Amino acid sequence: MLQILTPSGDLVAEAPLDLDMTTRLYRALVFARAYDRKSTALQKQGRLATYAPFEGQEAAQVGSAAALNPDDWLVGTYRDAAAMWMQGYPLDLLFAGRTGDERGGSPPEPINVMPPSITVGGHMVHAVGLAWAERLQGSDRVAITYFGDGATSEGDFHEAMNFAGVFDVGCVFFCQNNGWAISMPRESQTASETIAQKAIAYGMPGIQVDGNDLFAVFSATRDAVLRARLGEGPTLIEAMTYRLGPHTTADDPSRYRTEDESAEWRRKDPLERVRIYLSERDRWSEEWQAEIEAQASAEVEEAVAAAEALDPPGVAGVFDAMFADLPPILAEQRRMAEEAE
Amino acid sequence: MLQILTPSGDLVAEAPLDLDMTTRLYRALVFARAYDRKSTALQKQGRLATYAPFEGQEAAQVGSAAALNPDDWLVGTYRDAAAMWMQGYPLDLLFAGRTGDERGGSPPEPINVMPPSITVGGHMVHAVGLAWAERLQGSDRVAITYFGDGATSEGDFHEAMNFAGVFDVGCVFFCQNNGWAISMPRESQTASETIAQKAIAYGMPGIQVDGNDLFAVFSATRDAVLRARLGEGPTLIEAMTYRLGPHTTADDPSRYRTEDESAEWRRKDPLERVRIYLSERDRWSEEWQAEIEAQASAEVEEAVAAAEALDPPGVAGVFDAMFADLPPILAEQRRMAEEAE
Amino acid sequence: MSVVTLAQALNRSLEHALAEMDDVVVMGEDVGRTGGVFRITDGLADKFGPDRVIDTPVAESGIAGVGFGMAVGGLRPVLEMQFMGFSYPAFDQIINHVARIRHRSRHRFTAPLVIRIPYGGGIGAAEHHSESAEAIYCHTPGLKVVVPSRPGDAAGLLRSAIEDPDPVVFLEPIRLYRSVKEDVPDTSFTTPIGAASVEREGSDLTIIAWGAMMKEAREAAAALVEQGVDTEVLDVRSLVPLDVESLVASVQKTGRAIVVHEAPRTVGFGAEIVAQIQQRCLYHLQAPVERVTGWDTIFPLKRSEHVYLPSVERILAAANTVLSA
Amino acid sequence: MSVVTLAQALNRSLEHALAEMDDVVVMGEDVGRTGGVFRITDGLADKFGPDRVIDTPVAESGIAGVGFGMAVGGLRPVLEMQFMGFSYPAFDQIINHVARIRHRSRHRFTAPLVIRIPYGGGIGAAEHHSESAEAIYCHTPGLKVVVPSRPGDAAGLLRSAIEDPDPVVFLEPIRLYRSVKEDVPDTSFTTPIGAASVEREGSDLTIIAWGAMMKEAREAAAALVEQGVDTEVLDVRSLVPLDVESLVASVQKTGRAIVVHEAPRTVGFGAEIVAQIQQRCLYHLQAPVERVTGWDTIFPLKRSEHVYLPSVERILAAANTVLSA
Ligand SMILES: Cc1ncc(C[n+]2csc(CCOP(=O)(O)OP(=O)(O)O)c2C)c(N)n1
Ligand SMILES: Cc1ncc(C[n+]2csc(CCOP(=O)(O)OP(=O)(O)O)c2C)c(N)n1
Ligand SMILES: [Mg+2]
Ligand SMILES: [Mg+2]
Repeated sequence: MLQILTPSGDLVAEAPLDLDMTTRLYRALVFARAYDRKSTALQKQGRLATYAPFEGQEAAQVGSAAALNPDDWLVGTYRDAAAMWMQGYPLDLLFAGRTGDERGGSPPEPINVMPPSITVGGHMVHAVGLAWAERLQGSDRVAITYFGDGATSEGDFHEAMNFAGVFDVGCVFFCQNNGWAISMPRESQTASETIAQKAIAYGMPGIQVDGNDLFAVFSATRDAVLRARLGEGPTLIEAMTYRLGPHTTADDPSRYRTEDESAEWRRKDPLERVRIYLSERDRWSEEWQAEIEAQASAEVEEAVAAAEALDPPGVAGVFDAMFADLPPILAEQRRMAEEAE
Repeated sequence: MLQILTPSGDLVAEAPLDLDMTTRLYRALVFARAYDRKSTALQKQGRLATYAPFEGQEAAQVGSAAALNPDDWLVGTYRDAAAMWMQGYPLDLLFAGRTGDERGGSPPEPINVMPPSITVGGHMVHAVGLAWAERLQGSDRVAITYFGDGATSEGDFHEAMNFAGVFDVGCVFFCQNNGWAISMPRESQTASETIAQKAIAYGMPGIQVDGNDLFAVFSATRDAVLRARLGEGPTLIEAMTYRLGPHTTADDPSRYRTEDESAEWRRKDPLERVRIYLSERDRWSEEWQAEIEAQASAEVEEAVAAAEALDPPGVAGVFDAMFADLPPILAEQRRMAEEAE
Repeated sequence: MSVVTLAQALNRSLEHALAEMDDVVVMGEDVGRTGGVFRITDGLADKFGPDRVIDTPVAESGIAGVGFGMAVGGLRPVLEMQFMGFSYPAFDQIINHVARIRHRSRHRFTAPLVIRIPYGGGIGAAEHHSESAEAIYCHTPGLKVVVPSRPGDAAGLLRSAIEDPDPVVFLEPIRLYRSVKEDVPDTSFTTPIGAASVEREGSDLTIIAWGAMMKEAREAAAALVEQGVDTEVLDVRSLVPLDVESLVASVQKTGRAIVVHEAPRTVGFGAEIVAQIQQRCLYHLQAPVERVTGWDTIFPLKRSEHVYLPSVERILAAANTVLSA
Repeated sequence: MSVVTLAQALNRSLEHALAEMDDVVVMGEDVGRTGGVFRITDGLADKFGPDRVIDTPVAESGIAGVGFGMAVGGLRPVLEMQFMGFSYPAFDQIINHVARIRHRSRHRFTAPLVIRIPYGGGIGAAEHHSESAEAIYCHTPGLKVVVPSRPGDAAGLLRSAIEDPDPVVFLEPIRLYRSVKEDVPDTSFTTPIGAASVEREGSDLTIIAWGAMMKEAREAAAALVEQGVDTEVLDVRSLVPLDVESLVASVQKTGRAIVVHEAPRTVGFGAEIVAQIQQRCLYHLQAPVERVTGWDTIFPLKRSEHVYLPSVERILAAANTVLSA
């Protein structure tokens, strides 16, 4: 397992990022956590639909997305808001989606981030197609796709990996192995010793990294992205991490796992080790922490307000994006819906 | 790659079968070839629907099926008639299926052979369920499933292997890698170096064997079946073989492969090496060969005649096995069909 | 007897089946440790152990296909798909194998399994969590498709489905899981598959529905009765086999009908019901049968659900159309 | 103009699209080296190379899902499923992603792709090779579904499907690939999606069909005309969007209709057509619309196909029923 920065903030290999960049990404980690906690709080107030928290997985998402070009494709899941946001997906749209508004699925051009996949497993093939389409059109844009340990059991994971291997597609498969798929522990999900080793079945490299280590995640992803961009093919990355919270706000993890387990992973917090690292290099202070937390909080509040200020989507929201042009039967149904309003 | 008997009939390891058994299996190989050639001939005469010949793959099928108990489950494909027949599937029913009669799918009890799978990939999960059901019911029956190199690309292959690995199911996955999936060569089917190595993705052993070597196939399958029967879990076997004929009688292999390639594989004929082996041990003669060929031919003819003598299935054939009891709407439709006859 | 919700009725019915039938196993994602995302299998793993109540990897095709193998191998698996929108990866197994093995093997091999699928909207859920694709299963020869709308029917139909020698797709209206209660026997019992239930007799108009839409159907009927329209309410319960006789008897009596469903309109199961009625009762019809359905659109997210879902008002408007024709 | 079969017309239409539209790629199992199992893509790989005509692993979900990604990424993939019975593993990708991305992203991302699916029976094939599951695709909001029955329509509709900004399921009646011929322009052209074609005008009876069943429909109509029944024949061509106007106009004129399809009856697309007609023309109907369809059974193997498939005789019997009502 690749590790560069230990839980206690010690470097065990060369840092892949300079201090400025590390500072920026630390800020992003803090930001991500603020977003995540706020979302859970809003859900409790009934202002968001069911929410899938990613606390504990911030470094996996921020570190990997940091390795992308701004116009690379990102195809993630319901739990990947931090990565999506890193790649430019507007915060207010992330919230809008969670209020139950389809407009949340529509990032502005030229942001190449797909709306989050709600089905488990089905979206990885999309990333393969996107990366391939770029190559066929002469571009060197790559695609990264995020998925969980559970998703590797779906047939579509296999088909995505196999296509990518056969056609040497510039796609990075980024698995956040957070130990659980709802109530199913990783050991019961597959008898494979690691998820990384599944790569061998598709003739592509696979690597396991400490997913709570910003540097290891960044480093492995940067290498994989480079391979992809140079036309050398896909890579599977398994980031070992942990979902500290429930599967979603509707889940009760005490039904299937112990407090001890979570407590142990708390000690491997992905933010804390970067904080120590920066602090030891005089790039961190309590005031600064308070400042960036306040900024994060303000930005998040603003985004929530923007999402909540959206007009009700109404009849248009149901009908007007079904096709480029509404066919007659749908137009007729639209009129009926208008009448029923 | 496990090999015991070379193409020139030399033993390179200890023979796993005694001479009597080898003689019996040689006979089965001859029989299988007779069946296969007869089927192609009958198809040309319009007496059978499209046929998928297995010439070249006889040892893979006969050698593996020989390692089963008579009541073990066998779940194969359209190209696995020899294995099915070995496991007790009546010849006339194999033919009946190919004349386009559903009664061909109904082997008598207690034969535990499923009708051949026509969809590629979908049947391997069935074998997993069968083996598992046996274990849950306290039996030590195992299941073997046959599939091609092409089938390994389907999502269901992955799900079958993964379930088997997780639940340690007593299932043997027997891949006949015959080099081609219709017009798709093995190298383009997956970037995995071997198919056997895919086993590592599921935490199960994988082994590559010379699929044209009766002894190697038997030996590897016997070991895998034993593991399965002892509750030690599944195994993936990749039998390297070759389809000497077309994909089906409707296919024209000259569109996608060279004569040279087939000619090379002709030299690795699975029957010839056993013939030499037996001959060198005084267990083979031209007369005997003629005799068993004649017997095979007679039995095959008889089976064809039996299949062709079946009454037309008529309206009953369409309706009467839809459910245990015909629901009213179907009963009504049945009457309408009777009237239209 | 005790008063239970539809969810509790299902849980008890599963418990009875596991206790009384050795060959029953329950299998699906999260059905064990955590009792299923809707807690329908709550407590069963503790009582019957991991060989009878099986938590699987996230792989719906595998669940259906492995469950199929188990059924052929002598068990009676009760499979859970977590939501209808996640049952599509299993579609190939269901249509190509589960529904066909009896026919393919002329009764030699059979698949006596149940596929439980929570379905329907009105719960403000994420995409894929709210759909009603019953028509797809109904159009698949070889399957039975049942939908309870009351706790008693839920328990009884589930037991019938489990005992059925053929595969049954068992649809569970999510919105009703905890919102309807009734007195249900404490021991196991069956409710026959293939019989509709006339919930209220009436002579002016027939409202035909199933699943979660029974709530709107009942409310609309109550409002109509109040307006002096003697409304008959029919809970189809079994889509396949369909109880055509009850449908026909009702419409021949009333001469006017409305069919209500959540699924999109085009080739929804309402189309079949209309086709059956027009075939068998054309000369009794005083007005075209009205379909009050979801639109031919993607099931929307929370903020737009009300635009999509058939409402009591839409049913009443349709009643008005039908009655004034 | 030249006289070509339906298969040749499709091949030429694909060739024109590949030559004239840079963003078109053709992808599927065996579509390259060997030109597809039906030779519909014959010669294209040689002309356009492996980046435009792509042979894939045996993985339908992958084909649909990767093709979907390509479409979102700026291409116009034309995907081939080898037979309809093998399209089910792709069903999740088609229903959950292909059909939904425009809605999910409010037009930001779209999937302008075509899924070509050879379908239908009458060819004495193995299981899964003969079915007609058009209703399933028609019930999926967000898809268009078209079915040509003539070479000219095949070429023109395929080009329209390729140019369409939304996903189109393009059904190809296997039985007609080589059995119908007609004069077709040598250059590319489009046939609008969403318009039925009135093949023969008549005033006594409307026969409605699509795909391979047009053959039986035409033959039955010819026999009826001979018997003095002035029969109108309507080739639906586009199931979604459906040309309701043409259907209604015809039935309002004739007052009698038969709809013919190969698919099983229950919730087949015929049910939708009946539902549309009874809704809009109830008072014009002189008799119930008859459905002449496949039975609610598995599509049989060769020896029993004739029991299952709607025949000219069955259509004539239905005509008799409708006319004598
Ligand atoms: C096709 C499909 N099946 C089932 C579900 C229900 N479901 C939602 S999340 C989840 C577990 C996924 O686990 P994993 O892939 O490890 O991701 P994580 O939630 O841990 O991030 C399941 C089963 C789904 N969304 N889609
Ligand atoms: C799900 C599915 N997709 C496609 C097909 C069409 N098809 C029949 S055989 C075949 C190739 C299979 O190759 P392989 O698995 O190597 O087996 P082989 O034919 O070589 O024995 C294909 C694509 C099918 N039968 N089922
Ligand atoms: Mg996980
Ligand atoms: Mg092969």
